[in-house]
Amino acid sequence: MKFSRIGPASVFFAFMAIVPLAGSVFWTMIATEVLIMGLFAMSFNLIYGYMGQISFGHAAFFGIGAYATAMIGRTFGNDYGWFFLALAMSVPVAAIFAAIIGFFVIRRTGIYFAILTMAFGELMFFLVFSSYSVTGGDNGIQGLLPPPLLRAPSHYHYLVLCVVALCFVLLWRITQSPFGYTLRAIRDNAKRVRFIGVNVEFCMWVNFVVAGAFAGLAGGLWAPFTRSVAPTLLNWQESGIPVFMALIGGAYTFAGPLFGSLIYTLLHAWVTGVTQYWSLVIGLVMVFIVFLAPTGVVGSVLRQWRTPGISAPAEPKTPTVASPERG
Amino acid sequence: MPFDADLLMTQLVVGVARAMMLFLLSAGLSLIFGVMNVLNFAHATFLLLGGYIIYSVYSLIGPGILMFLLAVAAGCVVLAAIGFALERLVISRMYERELPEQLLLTFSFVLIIGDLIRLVWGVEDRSVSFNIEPLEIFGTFVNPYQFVVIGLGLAVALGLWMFLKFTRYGRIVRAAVHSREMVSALGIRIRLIYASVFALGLALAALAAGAFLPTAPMALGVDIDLIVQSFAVVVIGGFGSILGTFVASLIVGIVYAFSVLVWPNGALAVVFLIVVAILIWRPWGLFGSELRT
Amino acid sequence: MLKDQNNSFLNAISRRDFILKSATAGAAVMMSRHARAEAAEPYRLGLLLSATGSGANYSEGGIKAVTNAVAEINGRGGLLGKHQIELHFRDTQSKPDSAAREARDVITRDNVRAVIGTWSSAEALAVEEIIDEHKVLHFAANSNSSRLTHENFSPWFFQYSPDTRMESGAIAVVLAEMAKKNNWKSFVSIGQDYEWARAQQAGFLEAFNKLVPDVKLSKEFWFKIGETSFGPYISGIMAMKPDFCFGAIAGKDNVTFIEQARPAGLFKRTVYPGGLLSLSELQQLKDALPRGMIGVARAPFYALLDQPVMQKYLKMYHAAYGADAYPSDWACMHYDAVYGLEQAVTKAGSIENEDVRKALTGATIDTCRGKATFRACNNQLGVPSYVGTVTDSPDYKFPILDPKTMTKVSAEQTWLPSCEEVQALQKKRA
Amino acid sequence: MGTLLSVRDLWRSFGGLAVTQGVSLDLEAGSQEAIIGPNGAGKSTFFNLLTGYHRPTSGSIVFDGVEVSHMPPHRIVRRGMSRAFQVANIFVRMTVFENVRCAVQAHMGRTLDLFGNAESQGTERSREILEMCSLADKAETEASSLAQGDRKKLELALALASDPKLLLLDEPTAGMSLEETHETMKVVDGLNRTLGITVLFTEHDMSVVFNHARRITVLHRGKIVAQGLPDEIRNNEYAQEIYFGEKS
Repeated sequence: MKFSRIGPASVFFAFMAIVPLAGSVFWTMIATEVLIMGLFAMSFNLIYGYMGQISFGHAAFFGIGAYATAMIGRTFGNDYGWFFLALAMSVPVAAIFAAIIGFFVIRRTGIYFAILTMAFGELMFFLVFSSYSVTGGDNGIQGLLPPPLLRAPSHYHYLVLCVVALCFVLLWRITQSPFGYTLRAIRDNAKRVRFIGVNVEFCMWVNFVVAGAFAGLAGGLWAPFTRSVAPTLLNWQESGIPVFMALIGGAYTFAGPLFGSLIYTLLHAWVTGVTQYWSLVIGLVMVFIVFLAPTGVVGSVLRQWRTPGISAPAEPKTPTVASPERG
Repeated sequence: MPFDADLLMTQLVVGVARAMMLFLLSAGLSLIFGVMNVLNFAHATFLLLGGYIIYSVYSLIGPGILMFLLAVAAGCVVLAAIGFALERLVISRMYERELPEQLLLTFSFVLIIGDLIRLVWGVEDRSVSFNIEPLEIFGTFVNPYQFVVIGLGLAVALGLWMFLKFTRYGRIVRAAVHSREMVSALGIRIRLIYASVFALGLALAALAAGAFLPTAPMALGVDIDLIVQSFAVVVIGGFGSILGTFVASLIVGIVYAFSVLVWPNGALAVVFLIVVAILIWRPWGLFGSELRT
Repeated sequence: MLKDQNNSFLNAISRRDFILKSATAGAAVMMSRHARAEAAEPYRLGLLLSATGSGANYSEGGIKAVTNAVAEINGRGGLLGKHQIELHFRDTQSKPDSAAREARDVITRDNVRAVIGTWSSAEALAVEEIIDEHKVLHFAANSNSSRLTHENFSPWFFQYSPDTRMESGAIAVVLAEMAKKNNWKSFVSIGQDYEWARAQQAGFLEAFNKLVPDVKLSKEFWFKIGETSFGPYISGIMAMKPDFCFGAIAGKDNVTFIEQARPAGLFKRTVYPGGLLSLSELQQLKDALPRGMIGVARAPFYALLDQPVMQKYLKMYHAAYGADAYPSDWACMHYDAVYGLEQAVTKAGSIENEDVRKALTGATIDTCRGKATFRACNNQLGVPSYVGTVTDSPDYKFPILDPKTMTKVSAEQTWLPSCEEVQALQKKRA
Repeated sequence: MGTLLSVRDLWRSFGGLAVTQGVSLDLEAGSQEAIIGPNGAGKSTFFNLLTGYHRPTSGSIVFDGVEVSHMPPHRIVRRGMSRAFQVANIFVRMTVFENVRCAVQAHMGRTLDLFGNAESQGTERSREILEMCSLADKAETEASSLAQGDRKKLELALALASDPKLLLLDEPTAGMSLEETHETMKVVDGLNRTLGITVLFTEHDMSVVFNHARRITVLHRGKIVAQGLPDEIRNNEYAQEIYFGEKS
């Protein structure tokens, strides 16, 4: 029973592990990107798929994590010790920001949550953007080379694979824990959760911080991967990407966002190589997804052959997510 | 910075002019959200589309101010038609869907329309210039076009207010902002109302584009910069409240104008600080109502 | 590829179907390679410019120029007469992160040997990290922050545009003269809050202060790229009552700023020298541009009509886009970049990256702007900056910077005087 | 047995409109009582005040010896006051078993256990509760596909998960068939008699009220107008007039 839930993901990670063996630097890098963005999308899905709120400022934590790693890396160089410390620091730094921002946003639900997270995201973007002396402003920070052994794309890929696989297991544990089920309950009916003796705001806050921390780690992996960071990593358009990945893969399945990342990244890489009208194509695909596969690709596939009751969170039947609790 | 009365006065005027520009852009966004509960990410992209259409019509029939006004009218009509069709064909299927899907749909409009504009008009910036000469008042120069914008903003605000207050349709729209069920219960054809409001919102975006064109070129990417500020205004004012949008525009415009004097590169951060503060204090905005779901 | 095929390709090319055309051209190259098995390996060239976002308008000239130049070279049989150039375009979306991503993509997927681009300096900085690692040549013909050739220098990077230090230094030379003559005391600056403008303003301050130390900067204004209403900034500037306002504004924002500053009376109160007035701005602003305004240009074709390369390119440009069409500064510099590549390959007798890099380092090449030499210590092409005043011209439907009074400030006058100083700035790359 | 709940002079107004006006009520531990009143009498508001969902404008609520009038709902629940809603408030995208297990784990204080296994905690207790509410055969059904009667049973099960001393039931049989009503009230009686849980419920169905409540309080326009044994209320003219009179 359990394998049927983790099965597709095991296949996914096994596949990711053999990609570099094919010897193509390009596909190795695409695979690395899939993993990092997949982690970003899964962290977003803690808030959306499990807690039922949509964050339109999640890229802020991705960006903050990337900047944390970049700034430590820039200051102390790329020894192995400093590199891993810089990478690890993306987690607490992003978590601290998530804790502060979360304190304010978890009091709101539905559209207000979405807009408040977006406003905070933009605020962080403008702060990073205008703090020229600290963050380098618009040009960002360059020269974020990983230490020599991790520089080869395949080596970095395996580092990312290990980190993301570990996060995958952690996230799986979290979503299967009493906490994870409490989140689902909050998503379905926050008011009721109060009356089974749960401090709903605190739970939501903890989840927001956890999600921010994972997003920060994804950003931390991203910075040395692209060798540079720029403020655009934080802005609202970037926040749309995990939303899209989660929806394309299926927000109500655990591994959905990961597959969403795979689909989105491949689609993006393919389209940008073929036409300069890539945003038209991506936009049309989005419309297509929204209308024809509202539970995402993975969700739609699962619905075909999975008996009800087994799927971790099931597909939505009623549009309850958007409505604020009191009303 | 030498703060004298002259400077405060001119800064107030430019702030109000900026505010009215924001209001023209945001009024439609606020109305659409208020009535249909749909957050239109693509609102500024529709402004861009309107601007390009106005430009094309004007280069056909121009030059001259009168012809420009005609072109603006044509732009409004075209956008209204697009809005009506879009609501009936696409948006109307989304009302029962979850919030993220709605957001994603309008977000995909940003991408699609942006690229369609590029396909039709190319990447060149388009601008219309009337060679306006500065006006000298009490020894300071002011841009006379600012008064045109301020006047237009006030007129639209007043017009919308009267429409909502005194016409039958307006009252129905206001009722729809308050409670959708009530309007359907009254047996009013809510679908027609929705499509009309969407059309009106897009026509307002085209009107904003008309006000915009003589001061700044239409260019790809402008929508991305504008929509964020427009969200700020709507959030501060409260969804669905024209008065709120108006007041919020004034706040944002004037605060921005004075921030520029004190902390030029952080002016937008200041605006978002206000947004965050308002959302924490009154998430439904200054003039929105608490009870709406 | 057949010659006449190329010509029709060149004639038919237009902005909108550029990608389709180049894709078919690529396919044609592939097919002809299959047909003639003995044909030499194509030279794969990446083009990283913006098709979307704020840089799209200004990338168009570059895209046109590179496509034209490639078609021309391929018409001659290709590099060294046998290596057809295969062009791979990627949209950088005017964002540094996307630029880095697309650079990596085009290098690892299409195995390009060189990339040309990008639009913004921040994008170029991100790309420079990637090309350095992959040992791919990078020709910058638009973005020109002096960081690219100094702090972040990579030996694989070549700068075809005057860098910000040179460009703003040139303006400083001209303005220092005016300041002395008019007894100016103070000025303000306004700039886009991004790498190029920051570097431009810093470069200007340094150079200007050296020349006239007692003229003081009283306030700096920075605004976010894409600003649409400059009212608050304009009145803020006027309130400072400066003798002049130095502008570090390029592209659409400069057009918007001038469009709004004029009716607000800024130009009646103070002068606004230093803005980048490339052909794009001149054509777009037309009547709205105050005559007599001082601006800087990087490759103004109308002032370079005596240069043989410019003559050749202009003829090609007219043939492709009509007699009324003129290449923008961006187009000319991108043309130089491709033409420079051909000269380097010819000199090296090889298309191998290491050979081409060595051949180009310190080389003197023919460009639209005359003969110019790459500075050996930072691969900066020694091209002048053109500072002039806006005037009407009987020959064109748009105003130009008056070639008769134009000051051509040479590279040597404005770049860091010695290579030791340059190398002191260049950090060691790991 | 002493007093479990003691409400003194409770007031609450919404925007100038006083919905609860000086209500005082004592509840003996182990009792089973009902609150009745016409629509808009303030029953739901009263429950909301007791459970901390609304804060009283003034007055005090002492539960089990502790003042709870300013506590948030979850802390009141943890002190042993639990409620079931009139309209079933269940977690629709989880199975019936997961619904109850989640509530049981909350009661066990496992909510912030991020890395434990939800499937191995509190399962015994969850099954027990499902048995109690005769939902055991539907344990693996997704809550969204339950029939109305089963939803209400699940609602009750959720309320029981926190091991309450006091159970507040807001119209526990609303929307149920006669048979289901009977079954449900049997469960409630059982909870009261065998487990000693104090029960306070509101109900529209007068036969349920008179058969299952040992004392009845009549609420009208936010005030208590009558209180007494079922027979006393049945014969109280005042209560008859305002309650039965208005209802028909």
